[in-house]
Amino acid sequence: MAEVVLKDVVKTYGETVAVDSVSLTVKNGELLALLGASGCGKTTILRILAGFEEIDSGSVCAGEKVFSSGSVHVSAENRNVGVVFQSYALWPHMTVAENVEYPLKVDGIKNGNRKLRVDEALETVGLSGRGECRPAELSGGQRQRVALARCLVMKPDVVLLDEPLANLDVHLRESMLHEFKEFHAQTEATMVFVTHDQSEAMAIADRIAVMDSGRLLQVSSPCELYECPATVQVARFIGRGSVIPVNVTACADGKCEIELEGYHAKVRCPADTATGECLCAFKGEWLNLDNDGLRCSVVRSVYRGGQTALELRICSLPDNCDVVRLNISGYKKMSPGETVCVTIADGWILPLHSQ
Amino acid sequence: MAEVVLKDVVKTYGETVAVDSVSLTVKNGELLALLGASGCGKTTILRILAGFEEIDSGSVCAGEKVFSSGSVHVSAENRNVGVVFQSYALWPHMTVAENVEYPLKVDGIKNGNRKLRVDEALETVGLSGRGECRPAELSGGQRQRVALARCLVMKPDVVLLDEPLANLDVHLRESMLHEFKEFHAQTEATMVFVTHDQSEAMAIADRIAVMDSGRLLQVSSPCELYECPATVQVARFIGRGSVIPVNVTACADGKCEIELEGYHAKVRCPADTATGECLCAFKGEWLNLDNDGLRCSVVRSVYRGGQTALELRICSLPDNCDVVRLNISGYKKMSPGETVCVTIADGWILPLHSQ
Amino acid sequence: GNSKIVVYTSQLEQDAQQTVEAFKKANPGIDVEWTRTGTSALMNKLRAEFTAEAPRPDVLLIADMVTMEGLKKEGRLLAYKNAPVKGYDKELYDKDGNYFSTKIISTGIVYNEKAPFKPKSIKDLLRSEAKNLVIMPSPLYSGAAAIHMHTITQNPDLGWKLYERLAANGAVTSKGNGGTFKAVASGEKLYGFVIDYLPIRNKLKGSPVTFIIPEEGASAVTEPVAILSTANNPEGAKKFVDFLLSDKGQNLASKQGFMPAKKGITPPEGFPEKIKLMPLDTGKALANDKNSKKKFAKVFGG
Amino acid sequence: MKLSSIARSGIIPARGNGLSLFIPVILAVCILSLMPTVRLLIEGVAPDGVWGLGILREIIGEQSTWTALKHTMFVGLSATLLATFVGCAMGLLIGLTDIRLRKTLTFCFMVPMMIPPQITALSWIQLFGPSSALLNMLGIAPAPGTPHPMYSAWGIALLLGIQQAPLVFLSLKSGLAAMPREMVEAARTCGAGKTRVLLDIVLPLMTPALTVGMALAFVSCIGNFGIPAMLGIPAGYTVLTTLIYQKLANFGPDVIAEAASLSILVSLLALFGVLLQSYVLSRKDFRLVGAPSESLKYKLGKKKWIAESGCWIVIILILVVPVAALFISSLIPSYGVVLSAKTMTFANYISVLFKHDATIRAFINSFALAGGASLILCLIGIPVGYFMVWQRNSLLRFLSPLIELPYALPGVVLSIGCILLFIKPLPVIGISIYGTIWIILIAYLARFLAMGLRPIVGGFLQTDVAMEEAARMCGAGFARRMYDIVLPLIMPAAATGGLFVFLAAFNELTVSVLLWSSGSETLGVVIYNMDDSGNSVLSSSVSILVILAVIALMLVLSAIGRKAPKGSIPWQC
Ligand SMILES: Nc1ncnc2c1ncn2[C@@H]1O[C@H](COP(=O)(O)OP(=O)(O)OP(=O)(O)O)[C@@H](O)[C@H]1O
Ligand SMILES: Nc1ncnc2c1ncn2[C@@H]1O[C@H](COP(=O)(O)OP(=O)(O)OP(=O)(O)O)[C@@H](O)[C@H]1O
Ligand SMILES: [Fe+3]
Ligand SMILES: [Mg+2]
Ligand SMILES: [Mg+2]
Repeated sequence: MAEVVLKDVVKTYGETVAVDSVSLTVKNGELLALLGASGCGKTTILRILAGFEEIDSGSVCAGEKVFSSGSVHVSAENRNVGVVFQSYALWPHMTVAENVEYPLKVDGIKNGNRKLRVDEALETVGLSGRGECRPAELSGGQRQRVALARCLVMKPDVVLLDEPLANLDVHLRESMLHEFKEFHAQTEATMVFVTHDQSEAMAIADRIAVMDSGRLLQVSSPCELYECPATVQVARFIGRGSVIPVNVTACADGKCEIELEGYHAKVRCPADTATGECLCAFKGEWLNLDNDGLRCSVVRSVYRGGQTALELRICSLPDNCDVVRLNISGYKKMSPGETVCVTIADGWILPLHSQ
Repeated sequence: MAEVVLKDVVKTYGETVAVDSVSLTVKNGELLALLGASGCGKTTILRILAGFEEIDSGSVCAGEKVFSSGSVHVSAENRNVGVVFQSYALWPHMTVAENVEYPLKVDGIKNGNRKLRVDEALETVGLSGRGECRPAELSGGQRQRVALARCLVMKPDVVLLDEPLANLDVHLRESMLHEFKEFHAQTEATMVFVTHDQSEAMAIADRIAVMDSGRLLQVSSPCELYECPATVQVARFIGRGSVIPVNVTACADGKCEIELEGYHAKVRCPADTATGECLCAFKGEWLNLDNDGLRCSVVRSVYRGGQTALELRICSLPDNCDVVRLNISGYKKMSPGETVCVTIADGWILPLHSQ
Repeated sequence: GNSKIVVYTSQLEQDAQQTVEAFKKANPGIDVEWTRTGTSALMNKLRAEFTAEAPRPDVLLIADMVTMEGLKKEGRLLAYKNAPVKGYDKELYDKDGNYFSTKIISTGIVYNEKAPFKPKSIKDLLRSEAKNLVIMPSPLYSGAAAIHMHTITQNPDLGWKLYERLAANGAVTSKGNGGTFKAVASGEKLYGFVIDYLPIRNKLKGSPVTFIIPEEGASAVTEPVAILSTANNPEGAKKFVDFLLSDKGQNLASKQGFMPAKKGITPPEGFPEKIKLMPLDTGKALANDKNSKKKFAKVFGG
Repeated sequence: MKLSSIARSGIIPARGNGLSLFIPVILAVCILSLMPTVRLLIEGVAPDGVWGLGILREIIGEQSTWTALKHTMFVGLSATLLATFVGCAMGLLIGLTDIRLRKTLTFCFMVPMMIPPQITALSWIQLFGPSSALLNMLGIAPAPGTPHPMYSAWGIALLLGIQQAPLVFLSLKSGLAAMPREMVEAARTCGAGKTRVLLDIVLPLMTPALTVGMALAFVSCIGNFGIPAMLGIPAGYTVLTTLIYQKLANFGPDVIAEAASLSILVSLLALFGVLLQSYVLSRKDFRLVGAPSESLKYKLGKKKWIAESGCWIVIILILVVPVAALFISSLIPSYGVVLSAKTMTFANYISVLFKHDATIRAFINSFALAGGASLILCLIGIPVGYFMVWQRNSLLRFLSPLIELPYALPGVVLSIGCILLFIKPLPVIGISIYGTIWIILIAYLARFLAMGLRPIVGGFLQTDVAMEEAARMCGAGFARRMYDIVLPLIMPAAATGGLFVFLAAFNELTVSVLLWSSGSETLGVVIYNMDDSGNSVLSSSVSILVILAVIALMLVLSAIGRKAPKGSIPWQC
C-alpha cells in the first residue's frame, strides 16, 4: 500500500525509446489503467515498476522508498509487487495448485492454511478441481486464470497486471473484472492494470493513463477522458471519436455555438476557447440519425448484435477528414454511398494548446 | 474454395472429450465464426480442419475430397488451408519478412514478385519497415500481426483463424476485421474464424457457430442468433441476455402477449409457442428505463465510456433468477439497491424443445 | 599368383614398418598388408575373427610363446618343418615347427638414479629402503608381465612367496610396462620390473634410469613368428618367416634396439653381451594361467 | 495390420509426416547402433553360435565380478554427482549471471574434453607427487613412495567427475538459453530470492537438460577405462571395464565370450541409468510455453570476484595443469629428463611432423572420421528426434534407451562386436568393409549416436510443435519443413551434439585400436602406439598438436558461427 511515483522515466532498447520521459503518480490505493495501442510501451512501464528493468534516467518511488533511480535499484523480490504476466509465465513443472501455492510457500505460510487459500483462489478464477492439472493441459484462457490466481493469492502491496483478461471470454472477463474491483476494494492495494481495451479500462479504473509511442497523453478519470479528451489523439482513440474542424461562432460558460457547413449546434468547450476555426471531437452517442440535419454519406455499416454501427462521411468536408460513427439499434443493412442526415446533440472543442 | 463438411466428429484427449459429435457445414465461400467460451473445443476443431489432429470418429470433407475419416487422413500440407495460430508460431530464426515470405517461397513464387507481396502484406497489418526485425524483438500484438500477414500472403482456399485479433488494440482490431472481410470478399475463400468475442463474430461472420463444452449449440446468421436464440445457453451467452420465466397469455403470428407479475408486454415467439409458463429471453436493447413499468432493484452500475451499463434484478422474482441488463447513455452512478422501473419493448420466447 | 600376405604384429609401430619394408626389398613382388597393436588387443581381434570364422592374417608375429602354444593346441598354426633354425637355441622355437622366436625381450629391473641403493637381485627389492617404492606391470593386463609372473612362480627359489613379500613391502602394479617405466623415470617410484628396451633406449636419450639383469636371471618374451593354418598364401608367409630368421632379419632387429635371438649377431648399444634367462615351461604356464592370475589378484588386489 | 492402423497406434508416424524417410532412419539406427552391440551380447549367451549359459553363469559366480560391479556403481554415481555439481555451478554462473569473460570461460571449459583423461591423471599425480617441480621448489614435495591419494576410488571418481562435467555444463547452458525470462521473473515477484528461484524454478525447469547431462555423464563414467586403469590398478581397485580388459588379456579361446558376458552387466547398468532418466522426464511436464526472450543476467555485485576466481581455479586445474604437463614432456628429449634451457628441444615436434608420416595421415583420418561421424549423426539425429519427440513414435521411444548401450560399453568390446558383424562381406554389395576406414566410421556412429542425439531430443522437447504446424500450413512438404523450419530451430542443439561427437571422436582410441590397419590409423592409435613404444615424449607432442588443432578448429567455428543461429556455438553466449 503505497503511492507510486514515476518521474521523468526514460527507458531505451538500443535505438527504440520504449518509455519517453514519463511522469506519473499512482495514488495510494488507486486502480490505474494503462491504456494504449500495441507496442506503445505499457509492458515496459510495468516491468520498470516490477523491478525487472533498470531505467536510463528519472526515478521510481513507492511511498518513502526509492525503487529505482540513477544509483538505486531495489530488486523485484524485495518490492512486494505482484505481477500477472502477458505470457502467463506458469511453471510447467508444477501443477496448477503448486503454481498458485508457490508465493505462500516462499512466504512461509503453514501447510493447512496454504491449501485453504489456494482452493479459495482457484475457486475465484473458476478453476476448482483443476488443481492437479499441469498448465500444459489447460487451454490458453485457463492458463491465464491460473496466473491470475497466483497473483491474487499473495496479497501484494502493488499489483501489476499485464492484459490479464486478454484471453478470457466475455462472460468470464466481466466477472473477473468485478473480482479485481472487489479485490481492490478489499485490500486497497495500489494497482496498475495494463490493457489495450478501453471498455475494460473504463469499467475498472479510478483513473486512466493513455499512452502512445512511449509518451503519456492524458491521465484522467474515465468519464473526463471520454467527455473531455485533452488531445486529438485521445479524442480519436477513446470511444472511437472523430475530430472535425468546425467554426466556433460564440462561446460562454463552457458551452459554445458551432457552425459546420451551414448546420448549427451547441457543444461543450474548455474555458480558453475562442471563436474562429477550431477542432471539435464527436462520439457516437452524441450524434443521432434524423430526417434533417448534417448531410452524410454511408461508408460502412456493421451489425454488432442488437445494434448496427455506421461509419459516415460528412458530405461537405474533404475526403481526408475523419469519418463519424454512430450506432443505431437493431439490424440495419445500409449500402455504402447512401445519404443520411445527422443531428449533433453534444461535442467537445479540443483545448487550443493541443491543436 | 470448397464447402467444408464435418459429420459427427469426435475427438478425445484421454478422458477429456474435446469435440463431442459435431456436425457442421461451412458453405463454399462463407465466413463462419466459431464462438464459445474458453476451453470449449474451438481450437481443437480448427486443428482437425487443418489436418494436425486425426479424429476418433466421424468425417471431414472439403468439396469432393475426404480430408479425414476412419481410414483417410490428408495431411496438413496437402490441404491448402491457411492457419493463424493462437500462439503465433512465428519462426524465431527468420526475420519478420522471411516469416511472411515463406509460404510464397514454398509455392515457388519468383523473388521480385515475392518481395512485392510481402511488403504489401506487411503494410496491410501495419508493420511496414519492421521486416528486418526478429519476432522476438516485437511486442505481443506485433507478433500476432506478423502471423496474420503470413497467412494473408498465401491466399489459401480455406482460412482458419484462431483468435487472430485477441492481442490487437481496438483500432487495429477494427481495421484488421475489415481487412479480413475484404480479403474474404476478394478471394471468396471459405473461412473459419475462432473467437471468444461475440462482437467480433457478429461483425465479421456470415454465420456463427456457438459452441459449449465440445458441442455445437446453434449455427445461425448473427442477427438470428441475437434476436432468436435457440437455447437458454445461447440466449444468455449472446449479447449478455437474460432468460426470465414469464406467463404467455396469448399468441398469434409469431407475436405473443406475456405477463410478468402484473406487467404486460408484447414479444416475438417461434411458431410452436403455446400459452402458459414459458422462458423468455431479453437483451439490453429491448428494455428501457422509465417512470413506470416493471419494478427492479439496481445490482451494479458500470461506466463504459459514453454509457453506463446497469444490472437490475426484477423485484418480484426470486434471487436465483437472471439479472437483466440495460445501457443508459452518459455517466450515471447508481448505488446498489436503488429501485427503478423498466418497460419491455421486445423479447423472444425460447423454443419449447430447448427449455 | 597370390602375391600378398597379411601380417598381424605386436612389434612397435616404427619397427613393424621397417621390418615390412626390409622384407619387401628382399622379396620384390610380395606385397604386405600389416596391422600392429599390443599383443592382447591383437589377440582379441584375432579371436573375433576366429569366432566369425574368417581369420585374415597369414603371419602372426606376437610377443610371447605361451600365446603361440595356446594357438598351436587349438590347431590354428601351420607347421613349417624346414624353417632355417640353424643358430637358434632349442628353447627358442617349437619342436614341431609351429613357431620361431625372433628376438629376446627380457624383463629385468629398472631403477631411478635417485634410488638409495642399486639393486643387484630381485630379492633386493624386498629391502626396507624399497618400501612403497616398487612398481611392476600387472600380469592381469600385460602379456609380457604374465610371462614374467609364470617364470618367477615356476622358479623354486622365488615362487609365490616373493610376490607375497613384495606386496607386504608396498609394491604396486600398473597397467603395462609403459606405466611402470614412466613411474620410475619420473621418480614417483624408484624401482620396477620392466622390459629391457624401454629403459635402455630412453637412458641413451637422457632418462635418469638404469636397467639391470638381476642375478637370478631375467624372464623373456621372444616375439615368435608363426603361420596360420588358415593362411591364404602359405608360400609368401614362409618367405616372411625365412626373412625374420635370416642374418639380415636378425641384424635389423638388433639395429632396432632389440637383443637378437640368433647367435653371432651383435647386440645393440647398451645391451649386455649375453642375457641370463630363467627357464620357463610354456605348457605348464598355459595350463596354470587362470589360477595364477587369480592368485596374483588376491595378493596384489584388483 | 493395415498401415493406417499401425500409424494410428503410433509405431509409424501418421501419413504425410515423412513415412518414406522414417523407415530408412529406423533401419540406419538399428544397424549402426544396435547391431554390433546385439551381436556382441549374443556372444555372451551363445559363444561360437552355440546356445549356452555356462560362461555367463561362471562369470556371475565369481566374487571378482560382484566386487567390480560394486566399485563401478560407487565410482559411477559419485563421479556423476561431482560432474553435476561442477557442471551446474559453471553452467549457472556462465548462463545466468553477469560474470565477465563468459565466452572465454565456456571455451576453456570445453577444451578438457579433448585431453585424454590419462594425461590429466598423470599430470595431477606429478604435480602433487614426489617429483613435482612446483612442490620441490617450495620444498614441500612428499618423499618418494609416499602413498598418493589419487590412487583410490575417490581419485577415480574425482577425475571422472571433472572429465564429464563439461557434458552437464553444455547441456545445462543450452537449456538455460531457451528459458523465457518471465519464468524467473514470476518467481521473483512472489518474493523468492536468488537461491529460492534457483532451487524452485530454474533447476526444476532445467531437469530435462540436467538429467540428459547426468545420464550422459553416468554412462560415460561406467564405460570409461583410461582413468580406472591409471588410478585403480595400482590401488588394486577393479571396476567392470578393467575387469573386462583382464578377461581380454587372458590366453585362451573363451576370452571373447567372457568379455561379452561381463559386457551384459555393463549394459544393464547403463540401461538402468538411462531408464531412470526417462522415468524422471516422464513424470513431469517441462515444455516451456512462450518464446525464449532476452537471456537473464543476474547481477553478482560484490561477490563477482569470488565466483570468477572459483571458475578460473577450476579451469587451471582441469586445463592449464594437464596441458602444461603435456607441453613440458613434449619439449624434453626423453621421459624423466628435467626441463631446462639445456635440455629443451623441438626435436619431438620435428620428428612427428616430418619423419613420421603416420602422424599427418592420422590427422587427416581422424579429422575425416570425426567430421563425418558428427555430420552424419546430426543428419540422422534430427529426424530421429523429430519422430521420437514430436511424432511420439512408440517404436523409437522403445529403442531410445538401447541407443545408449554402445556408448556405455568399453570401446574394445564394441569394436569386437563390429568385427564379428562386419568381417564377412556385406550381403548386397558383396565387399567387406573390414580392414578399411569405413568400419571405424561405422563403429564411431554406433558409439556416439547417443551423445549426438541427446541434445537434439532436449531441443525438440523445448520447442513448440506449432512451429512445424505453421510450416505445414504453408504447404511445405516433409523434406522442406525439415530443412526450412525444423533444422534451423534444432540447429543449436544439433550443433552442440555434433560438437560433442567431434571432440569425442577426434582422439578416440579404444574403438579404433582394434579396427585400424595400415593406412587407416587414427590420432588415438598413433598416440597409443608411440606411448607403447616408450616414446611418451613423442606422444605428448602429438597430443599438444591435437589440442592446438582442436582449438584452432573451435576458433574457426566461432568465426563462421557469427552468422549461425544463436546458440549453435556453445561458447558464444
Ligand atoms: N527487450 C527488448 N528489446 C528491444 N526492444 C524491445 C524490447 N522490449 C520491448 N521492446 C520494444 O519497445 C516497444 C514497447 O514494447 P512493449 O512491450 O512495452 O509494448 P506494449 O505496449 O506492452 O505492447 P503490447 O500491447 O503489444 O504488449 C516496442 O516497440 C518493442 O518492440
Ligand atoms: N493436447 C491436449 N491434451 C489434453 N487435453 C487437451 C489437449 N488440447 C486440448 N485439450 C483440452 O480440450 C479442451 C478443449 O481445448 P481447446 O484448446 O480446443 O479450447 P478452446 O476453445 O480453443 O479454448 P481457448 O479459447 O481458451 O483457447 C480443453 O478442456 C483442453 O483442456
Ligand atoms: Fe605386448
Ligand atoms: Mg505488452
Ligand atoms: Mg483455443
